[in-house]
Amino acid sequence: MSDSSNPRPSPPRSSSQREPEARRPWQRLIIAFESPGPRRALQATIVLLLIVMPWISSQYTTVILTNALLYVVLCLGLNIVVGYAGLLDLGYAAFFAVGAYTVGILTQQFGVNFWVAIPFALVAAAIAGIIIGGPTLRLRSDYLAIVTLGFGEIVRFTARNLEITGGASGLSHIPEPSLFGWRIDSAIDFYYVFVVLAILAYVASQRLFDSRLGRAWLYVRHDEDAAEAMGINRVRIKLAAYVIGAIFGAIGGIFFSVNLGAISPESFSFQQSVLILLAVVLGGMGKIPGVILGAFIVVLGPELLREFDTLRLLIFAVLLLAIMLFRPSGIWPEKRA
Amino acid sequence: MSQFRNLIVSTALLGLSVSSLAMAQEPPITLGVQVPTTGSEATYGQDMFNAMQLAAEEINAAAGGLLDGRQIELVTGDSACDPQQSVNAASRLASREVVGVVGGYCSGATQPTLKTYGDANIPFVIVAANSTQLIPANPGNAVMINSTGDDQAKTALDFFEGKGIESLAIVNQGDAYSQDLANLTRDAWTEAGHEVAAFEYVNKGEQDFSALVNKIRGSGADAVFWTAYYADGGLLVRQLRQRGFQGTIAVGDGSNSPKLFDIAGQAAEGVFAFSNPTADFLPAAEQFIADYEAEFDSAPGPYAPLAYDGLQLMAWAIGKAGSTDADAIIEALNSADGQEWLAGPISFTPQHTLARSNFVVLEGQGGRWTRYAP
Amino acid sequence: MVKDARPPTVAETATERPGRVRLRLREIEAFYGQIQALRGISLDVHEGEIVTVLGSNGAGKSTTLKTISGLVRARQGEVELEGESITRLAAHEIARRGVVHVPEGRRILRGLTVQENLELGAFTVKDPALRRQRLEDVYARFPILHERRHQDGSLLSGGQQQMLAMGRALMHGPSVMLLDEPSMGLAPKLVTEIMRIVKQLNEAGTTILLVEQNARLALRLADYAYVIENGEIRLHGAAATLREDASIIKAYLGLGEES
Amino acid sequence: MTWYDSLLQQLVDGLVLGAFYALVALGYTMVFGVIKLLNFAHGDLYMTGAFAGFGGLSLVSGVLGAGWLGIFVAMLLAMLAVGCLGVVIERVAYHPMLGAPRLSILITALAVSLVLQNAALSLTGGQYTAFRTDLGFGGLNLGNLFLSYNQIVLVATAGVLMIALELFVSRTAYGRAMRAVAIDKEMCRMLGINVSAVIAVTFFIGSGLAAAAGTMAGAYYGSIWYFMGFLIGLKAFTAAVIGGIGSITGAMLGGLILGLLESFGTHIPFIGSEWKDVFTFSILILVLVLKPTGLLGKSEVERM
Repeated sequence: MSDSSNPRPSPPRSSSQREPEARRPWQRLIIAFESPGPRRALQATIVLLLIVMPWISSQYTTVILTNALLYVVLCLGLNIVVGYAGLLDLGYAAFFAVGAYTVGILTQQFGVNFWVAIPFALVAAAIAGIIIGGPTLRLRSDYLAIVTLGFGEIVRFTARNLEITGGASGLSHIPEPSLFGWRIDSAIDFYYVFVVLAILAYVASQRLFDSRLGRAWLYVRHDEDAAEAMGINRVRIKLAAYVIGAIFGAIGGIFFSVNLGAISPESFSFQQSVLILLAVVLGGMGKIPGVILGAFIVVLGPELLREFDTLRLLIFAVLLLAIMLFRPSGIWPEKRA
Repeated sequence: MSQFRNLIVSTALLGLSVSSLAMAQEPPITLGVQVPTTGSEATYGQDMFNAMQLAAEEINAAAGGLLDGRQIELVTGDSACDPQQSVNAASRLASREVVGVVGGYCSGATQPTLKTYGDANIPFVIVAANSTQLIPANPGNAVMINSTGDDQAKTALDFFEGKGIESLAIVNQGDAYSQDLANLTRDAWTEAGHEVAAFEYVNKGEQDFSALVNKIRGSGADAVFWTAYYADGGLLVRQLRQRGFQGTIAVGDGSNSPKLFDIAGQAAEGVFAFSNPTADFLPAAEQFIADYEAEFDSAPGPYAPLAYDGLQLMAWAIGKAGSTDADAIIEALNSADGQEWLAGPISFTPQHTLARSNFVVLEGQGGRWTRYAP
Repeated sequence: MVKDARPPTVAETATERPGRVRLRLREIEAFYGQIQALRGISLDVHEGEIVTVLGSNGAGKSTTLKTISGLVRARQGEVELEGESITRLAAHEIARRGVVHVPEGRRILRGLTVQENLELGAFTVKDPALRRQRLEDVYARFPILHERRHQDGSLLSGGQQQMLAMGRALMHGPSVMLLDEPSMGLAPKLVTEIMRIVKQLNEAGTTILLVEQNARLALRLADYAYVIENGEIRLHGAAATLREDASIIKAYLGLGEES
Repeated sequence: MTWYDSLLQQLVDGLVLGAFYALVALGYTMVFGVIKLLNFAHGDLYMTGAFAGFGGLSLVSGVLGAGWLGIFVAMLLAMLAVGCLGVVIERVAYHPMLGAPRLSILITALAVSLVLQNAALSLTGGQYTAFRTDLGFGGLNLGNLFLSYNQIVLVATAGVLMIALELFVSRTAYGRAMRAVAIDKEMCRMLGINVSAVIAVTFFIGSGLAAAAGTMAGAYYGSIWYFMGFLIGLKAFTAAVIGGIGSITGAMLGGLILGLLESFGTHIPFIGSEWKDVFTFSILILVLVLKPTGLLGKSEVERM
């Protein structure tokens, strides 16, 4: 045997590896959150805060928070594709669109009940996941990026060009749903709907992370060939990531469409996909609280900077760049990555 | 530095209650202005805001304000011509408990805000946006003081027929406004028994239209109607003429900007535009133009008169209602009785749209728009 | 394997070495992340010598070379070239001072022709006449490379690739050549051929630091030898002395049987 | 027009469009070659180049006029300025990210793109800027085929730039070093090649080419705005991938193919022009699924 078979460790690079355990206050907070006791307490506090929020703040805050919670759902969904399975996706808004349009068309054009329409939307999203995932899974990451981007654009153009999707104007007058006589139509109603969705998405993400499937994704992400040698069917595993991610996206889209009451192709542009991906990577791929943090940053950031008027997006972009430069693995990275 | 303070303040506001602040003696009447102040349409938004500011200042100065001396105060909500952003802006305005909202430029971005204002029951005067898609989405609290796409399609039909056009090519940009206008024109045109030679889309920001121009030339159309905005319209006009298209070219009211001449250059000579009333062609606007130029050091843009009227109309309705009660103001708005405003008389159809067509036809001559008389 | 705390040092001061010191390592410590790869390596290479570093898999031989050429940063210690410290120079600056590393596996640049690979070796040579001269010299020494000069370098056979790698280093006009496992993966006949070339290069005036797993071969070629184990120098001495000490060979080099 | 003339016209127009795509795609591909990064900010460098060219032209038009001579000088100035900007971006944003997770680098590139776009937005107020030149509308009428002088100059300029690049890369020591760095950085360092400098030069050239395309597009089409880089960035990216990302000839080929596809895509019978981009993207996906490395890309097994 020659020297070349040595496990060749990567050259020492980041100084952070050698850095002793950091003890800055926020890092201590993060460490605290990693242990079960304080985590429970923190979770409870956050849920409580979410519940009382609309009563102590303005409608504007409620609308913005609703938006942030929508992004939490979307980001957790994309996180399954990108963070768990390691598949780059630049067209995630397509799934979001599939969910929104399926419900929009069925309820508004065919008068189907909202709750009946949901399963159709989920199936449609799953099929979209298979269509996008199927032929592309053997591609290299960069190519995967552009293929997903292409699919995303195709979905948007299709929505713009078809009659049934309402063309560029999109669909309006999507009826508000009601649940056991409760008509969901005010901003606060939708806020609570999204609180529930975000919590469900959180729980589902956590469960998936701990599941057999979650471990399989981990193996595939780290070493595809080795994973295959261990009997993991990598194509199936990756497809599962796409399909589950698609369903998360569709759920976001379903409720997005009834919340806004109107949808148009512009809401599902490439920029939308980028924004969602941005949130995931910014927060910390694969790390659920990190991803949630990222979702809040991309939604609240530009809003908080609203006072700067035309400069706000520039400031946001510069801050973003700074975060990536100083914390390249995201603000709250996944340790085992 | 003060911007930084604003940031901190707004951060604090986000977490706390917004409403309990600033309860002075004679509280001002806060009106929301929903226009794009960022994004590609920011020029128009700024122009519209200027005109409204002028109107507010006049009211505040002349009559000492409204309702026994309450001053009008304007708050902007940047729609950025984007649906989601404008909903955020609208709910922000709603949260600040504005008495009414004036504005609305991009139809696509205005449409979803109708629900926001409807839910909050805020009177809304839509000054520029005129897609017919807005009509069914209006819960009743909004009025449109610009003529709608239907009126423009009718103007276009009359114009092209007057020119003896037989075969028309219609090009839009795949957004709500231009697609709506294109569809309406196509329907009106075919209904009148004429032929649509080509019905085409281009992407916003796409610079090269050579393939499209070839197709139009190959289709045998003797006129082209561009239904979208001036920026890409300028490029299309230019490339059509460069490629030797000899027929009539007309553009919709999204392209009636003087900037079309900057972009299209020589090629814009002899191009026709359908336009809402711009200040240059309004007999009553001389004073307005002078005031506007004195205050903002530039000429009023195409939507300035409508924006000015919009704010005046809102103030008039508040005065007529005698209070800031939303229902009373909405009722007052809808009762507008054909009184003469800067841009002409305003009264509304049962659909809350302007009861007359205000479209005029302009022709590009000597690098500027002139009134076209057939 | 014998694991003495204090290894025999019989060979340590056995010989006087000729020439000035060209390259000197002093107490080098190097890490891969948290793992220490080198623990206080000190060695000298004198002008005109072939010095070999021997040791088993993972002992730290290649790391030693990489530390010299700047690919791996020494956390402690100094690398000196002609008495001047090069420890903190960037890899390409070290190469510009004439230290040329011929890495294990040859690392022929795929997609570039044989000639392009050679010309890249002379990247730092500004004088075009000198470049041409060197190219001719290399082609004279390795006619096969001249024959294949327009082929993709990575499509050559293993032996030819090794020649190309050494030729590329010669284009540079090296003051010290660091040779990492030149015999790796080659048929015995080719190994002999390569070793003959190494000897020739040395005789033509190139100072060589040779890392080899084939200790018997290396000792036959070298003037002086160091034995590394676990990132430490266990033993050093004139190659001839080590070659003849059967116990040392058995103990450290695991070459009881012919390899 | 007969179908034959029309076909020929399509071909000519497609080549003009393709020349732009190719110039921009080259930058993508070169940068990808040396640091394996999809530089999402590249389209914005094209936009910046258009504004730099605009500034350059207003600087020199007093002396040289706003004809092609002035435009060429403005273009060179823009190439220089944006080339330097590219180097700065690499130093500030990408260099510190070496060794970071690949997606993070990608997001950094997106962030750079946002910074450039929004900086331009703030400076221009989002308005379209008219790029005024003295270029005429003249051209050659060959039967029904129309070829404007501007198109000819444009394609010739793009051609010269591409040939110059090809010669630089294949014939000079620095070009060889650039290819070598794309293959094996560590080996290059062992050979005394200053890898950082080569990467900087690559960014300089790639950004410079984007600026050249931007200036020419501004002058040819007559208007520029802050968001003009987005669409062409996407298209050029597509072109680079179709050609085989990392391959310089591939980028040129990909650009031309995409230009032709779009030109003909507008004329597919029975399908309206609104489906043109769906058509383009479908071809892209088809190419990638059937031949994942693109037309001229090297097969390379690599996974994330």
